[in-house]
Amino acid sequence: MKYVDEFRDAALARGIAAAIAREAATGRTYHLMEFCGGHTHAVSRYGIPDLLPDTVRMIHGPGCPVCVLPVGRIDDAIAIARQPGVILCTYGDVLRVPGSGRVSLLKAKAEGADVRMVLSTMDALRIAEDNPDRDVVFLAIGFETTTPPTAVAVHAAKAKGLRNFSVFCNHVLTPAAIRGIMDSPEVREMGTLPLDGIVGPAHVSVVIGSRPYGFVAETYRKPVVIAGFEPLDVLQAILMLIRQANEGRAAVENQFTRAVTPDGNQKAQRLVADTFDVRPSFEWRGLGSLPDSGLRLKEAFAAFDAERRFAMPGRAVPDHKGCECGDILRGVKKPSDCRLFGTVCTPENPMGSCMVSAEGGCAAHYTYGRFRDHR
Amino acid sequence: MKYVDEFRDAALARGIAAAIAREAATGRTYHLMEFCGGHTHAVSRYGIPDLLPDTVRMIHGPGCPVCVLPVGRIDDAIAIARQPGVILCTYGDVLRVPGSGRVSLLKAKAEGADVRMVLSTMDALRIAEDNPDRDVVFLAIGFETTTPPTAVAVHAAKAKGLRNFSVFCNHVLTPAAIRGIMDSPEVREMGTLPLDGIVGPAHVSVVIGSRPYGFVAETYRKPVVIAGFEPLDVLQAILMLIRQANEGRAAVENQFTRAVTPDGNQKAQRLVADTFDVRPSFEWRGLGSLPDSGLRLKEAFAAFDAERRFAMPGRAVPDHKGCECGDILRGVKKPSDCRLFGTVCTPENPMGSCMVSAEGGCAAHYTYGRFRDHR
Amino acid sequence: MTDRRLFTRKLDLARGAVDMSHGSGGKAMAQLVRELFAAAFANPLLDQGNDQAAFDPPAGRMVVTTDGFVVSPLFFPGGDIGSLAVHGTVNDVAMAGAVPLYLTAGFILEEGFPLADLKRLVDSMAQAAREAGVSIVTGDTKVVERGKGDGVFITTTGIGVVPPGVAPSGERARPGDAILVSGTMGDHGVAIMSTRENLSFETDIRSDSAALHGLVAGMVGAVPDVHVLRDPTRGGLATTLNEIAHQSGVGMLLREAAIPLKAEVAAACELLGLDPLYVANEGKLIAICAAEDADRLLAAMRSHPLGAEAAVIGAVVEDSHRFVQMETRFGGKRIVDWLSGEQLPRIC
Amino acid sequence: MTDRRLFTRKLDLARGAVDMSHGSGGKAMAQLVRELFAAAFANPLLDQGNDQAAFDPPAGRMVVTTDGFVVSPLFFPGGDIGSLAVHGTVNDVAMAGAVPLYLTAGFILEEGFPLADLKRLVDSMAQAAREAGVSIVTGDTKVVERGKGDGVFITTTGIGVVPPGVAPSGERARPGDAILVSGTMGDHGVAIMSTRENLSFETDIRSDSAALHGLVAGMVGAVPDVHVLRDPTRGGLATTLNEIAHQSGVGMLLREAAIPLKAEVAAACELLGLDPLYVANEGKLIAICAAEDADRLLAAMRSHPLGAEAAVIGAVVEDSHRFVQMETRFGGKRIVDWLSGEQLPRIC
Amino acid sequence: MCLAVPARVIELLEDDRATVSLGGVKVACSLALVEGVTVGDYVIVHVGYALSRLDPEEAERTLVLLAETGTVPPASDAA
Amino acid sequence: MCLAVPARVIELLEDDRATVSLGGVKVACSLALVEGVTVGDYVIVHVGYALSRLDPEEAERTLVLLAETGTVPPASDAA
Ligand code: SF4
Ligand code: SF4
Ligand SMILES: [Mg+2]
Ligand SMILES: [Mg+2]
Ligand SMILES: [Mg+2]
Ligand SMILES: [Mg+2]
Ligand SMILES: [Mg+2]
Ligand SMILES: [Mg+2]
Ligand SMILES: [Mg+2]
Ligand SMILES: [Mg+2]
Ligand SMILES: [Mg+2]
Ligand SMILES: [Mg+2]
Repeated sequence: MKYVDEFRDAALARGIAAAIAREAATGRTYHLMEFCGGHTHAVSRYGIPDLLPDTVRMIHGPGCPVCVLPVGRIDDAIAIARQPGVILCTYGDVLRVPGSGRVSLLKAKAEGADVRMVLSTMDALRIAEDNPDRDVVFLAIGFETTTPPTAVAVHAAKAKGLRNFSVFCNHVLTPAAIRGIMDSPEVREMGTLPLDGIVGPAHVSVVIGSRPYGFVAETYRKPVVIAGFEPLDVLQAILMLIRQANEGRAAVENQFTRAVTPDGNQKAQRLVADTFDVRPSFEWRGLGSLPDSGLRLKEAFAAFDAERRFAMPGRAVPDHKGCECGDILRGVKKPSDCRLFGTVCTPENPMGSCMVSAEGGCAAHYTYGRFRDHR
Repeated sequence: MKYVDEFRDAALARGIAAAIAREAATGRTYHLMEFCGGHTHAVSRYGIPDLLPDTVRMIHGPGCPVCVLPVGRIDDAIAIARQPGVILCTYGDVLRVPGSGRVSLLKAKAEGADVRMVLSTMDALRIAEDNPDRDVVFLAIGFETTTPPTAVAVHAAKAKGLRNFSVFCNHVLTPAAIRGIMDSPEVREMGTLPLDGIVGPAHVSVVIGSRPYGFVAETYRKPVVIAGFEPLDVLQAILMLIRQANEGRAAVENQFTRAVTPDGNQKAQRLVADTFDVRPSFEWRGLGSLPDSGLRLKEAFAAFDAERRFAMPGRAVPDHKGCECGDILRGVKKPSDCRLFGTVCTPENPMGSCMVSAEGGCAAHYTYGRFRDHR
Repeated sequence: MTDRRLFTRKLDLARGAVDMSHGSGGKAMAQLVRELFAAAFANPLLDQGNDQAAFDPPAGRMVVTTDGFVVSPLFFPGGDIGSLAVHGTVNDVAMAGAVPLYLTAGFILEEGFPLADLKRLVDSMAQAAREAGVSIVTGDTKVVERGKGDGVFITTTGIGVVPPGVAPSGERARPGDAILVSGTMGDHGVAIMSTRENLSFETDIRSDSAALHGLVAGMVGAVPDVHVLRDPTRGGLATTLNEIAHQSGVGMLLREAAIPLKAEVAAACELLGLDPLYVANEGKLIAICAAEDADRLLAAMRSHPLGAEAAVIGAVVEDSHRFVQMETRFGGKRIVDWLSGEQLPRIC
Repeated sequence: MTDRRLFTRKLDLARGAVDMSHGSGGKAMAQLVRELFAAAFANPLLDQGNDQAAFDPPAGRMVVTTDGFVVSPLFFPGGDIGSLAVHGTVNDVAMAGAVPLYLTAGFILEEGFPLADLKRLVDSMAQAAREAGVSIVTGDTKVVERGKGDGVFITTTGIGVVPPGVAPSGERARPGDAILVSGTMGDHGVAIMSTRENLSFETDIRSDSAALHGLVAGMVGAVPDVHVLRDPTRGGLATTLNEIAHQSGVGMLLREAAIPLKAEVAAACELLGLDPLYVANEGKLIAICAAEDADRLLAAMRSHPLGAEAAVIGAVVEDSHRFVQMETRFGGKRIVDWLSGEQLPRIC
Repeated sequence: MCLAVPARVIELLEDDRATVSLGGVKVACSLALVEGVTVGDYVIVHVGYALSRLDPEEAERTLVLLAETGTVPPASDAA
Repeated sequence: MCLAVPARVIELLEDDRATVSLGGVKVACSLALVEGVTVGDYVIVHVGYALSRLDPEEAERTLVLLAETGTVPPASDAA
């Protein structure tokens, strides 16, 4: 696979790892947050921690849209799916997330709701066209990467005059989440939580460009390196962050130049701006309510807005009291610090947001890395 | 089973059989037609021919409503059943009757049509009530016995204001069929076909009474004995017919006095008269078109008439050229005289009306009596 | 070929479709098996045409048999699909005169099926196996999407050993042989029908579902040379006797009056217009033996609780047409033919 | 009990419902089998926890195994449900080191299924059996109403004999043992996925569906004391290794670079976000043997066409946590855990 | 098709319906086509409807007649 | 969730769609979000949509950089 295999080369990895070890040998420690679930996945699946010196510690950030989807929104989706005549379509990742009472969309399906996995918004549209007497609802979730395809579908539905298609919109915004973390007391008051740099989003940045992260460097004085999702990309970004830290710089750098430009995909950005409004605030599981962090359909697309078309509970549902996700997401704690980790809370029975999807910090550690807790 | 077992008593059967043998020992032969499929069934299933002298020969008449339903009407029913949203309900006997191209309602069901067996018109009504968004069509077939329950259902549907219920009416009239046989040249010209008496309908007569058969005795000078469907009933009726024949009488006698009166069930008759009109003519499979022999819903019930609500082919479909049913029904030939019997034509693959249901003459002979052809 | 006589026209393998009759145990199924499966799989063991294949393993004579269970409803008076899946297969082993040893069980579960119901029928299955003295030694579970199954389907396979000198088989019926049944006919089918929504009637009839190998052990102890053993399940007594007549190339003559029948079963059949001889049994067997062995076999059967109502119901006769005939209770004669089409849906 | 470690919470037998994960070959299924079926059926043979039960019959050592096949679509590149139903069960027999002798087959057909398709898959089944040298010696057919099935389900049972001195079993993996696979991983699952309407992608990948007993015969000839043989079907290599690790009470350490993988399979998995170690195989096996036997076993495997790409992929290690770990191609280490939930629907 | 059975009314139900019994088997049936049926009556039941009452006296009379006909010693045969 | 792969455009289809290939596996994807893509281009494909072109020169540059960084002989280790 061109542009994939090259970035997984073990020999190069050893070389970069050696460079990191060399350059990180400064007597200090480096706490680096990979914002994205994609990075978390790469770090865990390729065993990157084994290539890093002990002084470099990776913090698994909140960049997994499935994880941060509040339980109450899952409940809402299930309530929609259970309404007679509805076909609820969504991406596979969402199906297993348990809502209240451990009921997931998959369980609702087993109980008779018509819930279908799609790989693309185009599939959902096709299902709507093929089932004119059914109400097809697309449960839209994801960051800026996944939002433009939803926008395309809404415009296509309008163009086709589809009356049985709507979108339950749960798209969220990356910079707002980063700001939320930066504004948390633990990060702001440097003593409590050292955060020495951020591995910035890969595919989100393909769409929005590198510019939107400027505030992290400018306002919060933290280095950011936008990195691809291949393991060599991550390793190189780590090295770049260590160099910035060593040099006392705080800039937005771009490791993923093969796909990310400063301005991103402006066609996609325009389409998103034409389709969605920013919500005044939106709840992120594990992080709480964040201002200007979520999208909803514009008034012009009200006919396609499932939130306006369907009654749903709309209740907020708290996570398990013992869940430490909030602290884990900010790097204050590690998954293994949570008393529930691996016993009460596992990927089969997630108690908190970080265990919900394979890209969540707790789940990735459980699935790929928990052996390290025992050696 | 009271009023059942008594009428199947083997010792009494031997006694009546002996009486028949005695009284039929006149040197002549007796050709007796049992009109009803119910009698045909009893004759075959209990092995009555073995109890009769060779001089008494039973002719299996056309009294099986399933058998006489024209192939074209089955095609129509299948066409209705295949229309989207339709649930077609009917009695189990009809499901296996092949229409054109050997497609039966059962096959249509296997291919995806929603065809349901019911035991009563009440079940069909309930299905209509339970499926308000579906079109429930009751394929109504049967003689005067089965017609009143259809009438009850139509009135109930009207009273309940059901808009998704209709009846595809194929009810036919017994006396018209008897008249059709009597008017056929073979019977009229006494030389061709001897017909010495008729075992008259059991349950049809429960409804219409014994009076409607008067014309057989008066106009056609044939003895009629209305008989129950138990084997002793049939045996006794045979004896009564032989006695009439021996005495040169032609009267309508009633063996089934425990259930049949001269006037029948007048409540049922009134209900039928209020619900249906007599069609000018109707096609009987095996007998051809017979005047005043079928019913259709009155104008007042047009909303419940599937013939007015659904498009259907309405084509007449001839039977296999080699089929001898017409002659068999009039007693001119026996099933085993047909070249197709038991080879090309079997209950699994009926070619003509008499092989269609277990109560048809050819089917009954095949299923219960064909061993006699080989001894 | 005798098939030309049995099946009027060849199965339309190009344009035909499966319909319910192909699974009803009647002629259509026999044809499907003959023209499709048997033709494709042809081998000496399968060609014997029994419900089980008897084979000589590395050492000792064993039998293996398999049956799928798709009964609806899953729970019925006198049993459930779990106990039925044990009894049905134990009985097919026993019908070789064998002692059943092991069962395997394959489950196909429909998404959304309640675990509580599953547990209930699995417990029932376990109990039936315990009572029958057989072990369920391996199994498999599949789940299909909602709407692609019907709650639970179970396929069981049974393995057993045949005592030396015992070799009942469907082709061993000989003119002069006596035909016996172990008890009343049609109980299972009527019990199932009584629970079906669109037929519902009230009766005390319970399924006769039971494991018959204990009864068989006594029978082959008394008459090792029993010629045929078979359980009249789908298609009932009538169809099973026709299968045997066809396999052995003989006719049969039954006496209706001798066939054990519960009054309520007769009444239920009367009500539905069914013939009890075509109604399924799940705890009864047919035995055919030399006339001189009949009394001994009958006595052995009657001495076992599951054979208390056993009876000699007729005899094998020479008949090139392989007709199963019956002297009716009424005094006449009739054919008792193969089931044609389906009598009623899904009873095992 | 080790179950407490494997399963976080007990199966909710009162209020829970079957879902797709119960049939996916992963942990949920292991739990269902453990807590429901195994608990109810408990007997020494079932308790061994292998895919097949090895038992001592009247004479000689034999194995019997059963598997249901519900794959969708019924026809896929490289095979169909018919050939799969033969290969799958032959392989479960072979995984006991056994020579498969007989198969039984139970069909559950959906009303309306085209006979032509049925013939096609039955022919394919017959051919697969012929090629494998096994006979399908008995069978059963049921038909369910339209909408109560999914075309065709097949349950096959296999019986085989084990050569003396051969006794592979899932609990025999010992620290120090070598872990081998017979070829590339994930071909079957990817071939199935490529045909699914909502995933459809184009690839030349064909299912690896094949009967492995010939390969196994060579292997046990070379190394009679092979400790474990198992075919990584549903749940793939990862889940199967975890099963074995759990059964044997050991850990494992794999080398990702040593695991054979077709480039196209890797690409398809990349595209779908799947891990090929969890993708099903139907013509591959895992073998575990003493380190000193590994070369001989590998040579025996490579000398057979179905083992041409065989490789040693890792070693058994002592580990009270029973972790299956892997040194990634990239140089780090990770756990290769049980499949959690379902990876993708109905692949066997 | 004209199959009908004589069954005993054992309970009157609402909606002009009744439970009837045939040889111990109980089913519901409609009384919409008959009048004045009471518990203990025998009715002829067809496709779920009572078509008429069965007249026990006439049944008795028929049986007597059958018995007389059937048991008249057939002089020639009985010898 | 943000899974995306670099794939080569091998055919342009109607409706602003294309067939792309990843390691020999071909899928259809939408070009609605990109402009001027032609056969031979590499695109980043996410949930069935091309999100952008991949810049081969930048990829090359990154690889060179990686190689340089990774192969600078680490004096202390190489000894
Ligand atoms: S292990 Fe579970 S409960 Fe604990 S922090 Fe992680 S997600 Fe929350
Ligand atoms: S055997 Fe068939 S073709 Fe011949 S007369 Fe009878 S129904 Fe007609
Ligand atoms: Mg069997
Ligand atoms: Mg059986
Ligand atoms: Mg059997
Ligand atoms: Mg299995
Ligand atoms: Mg269902
Ligand atoms: Mg198996
Ligand atoms: Mg298997
Ligand atoms: Mg296996
Ligand atoms: Mg069977
Ligand atoms: Mg289906």
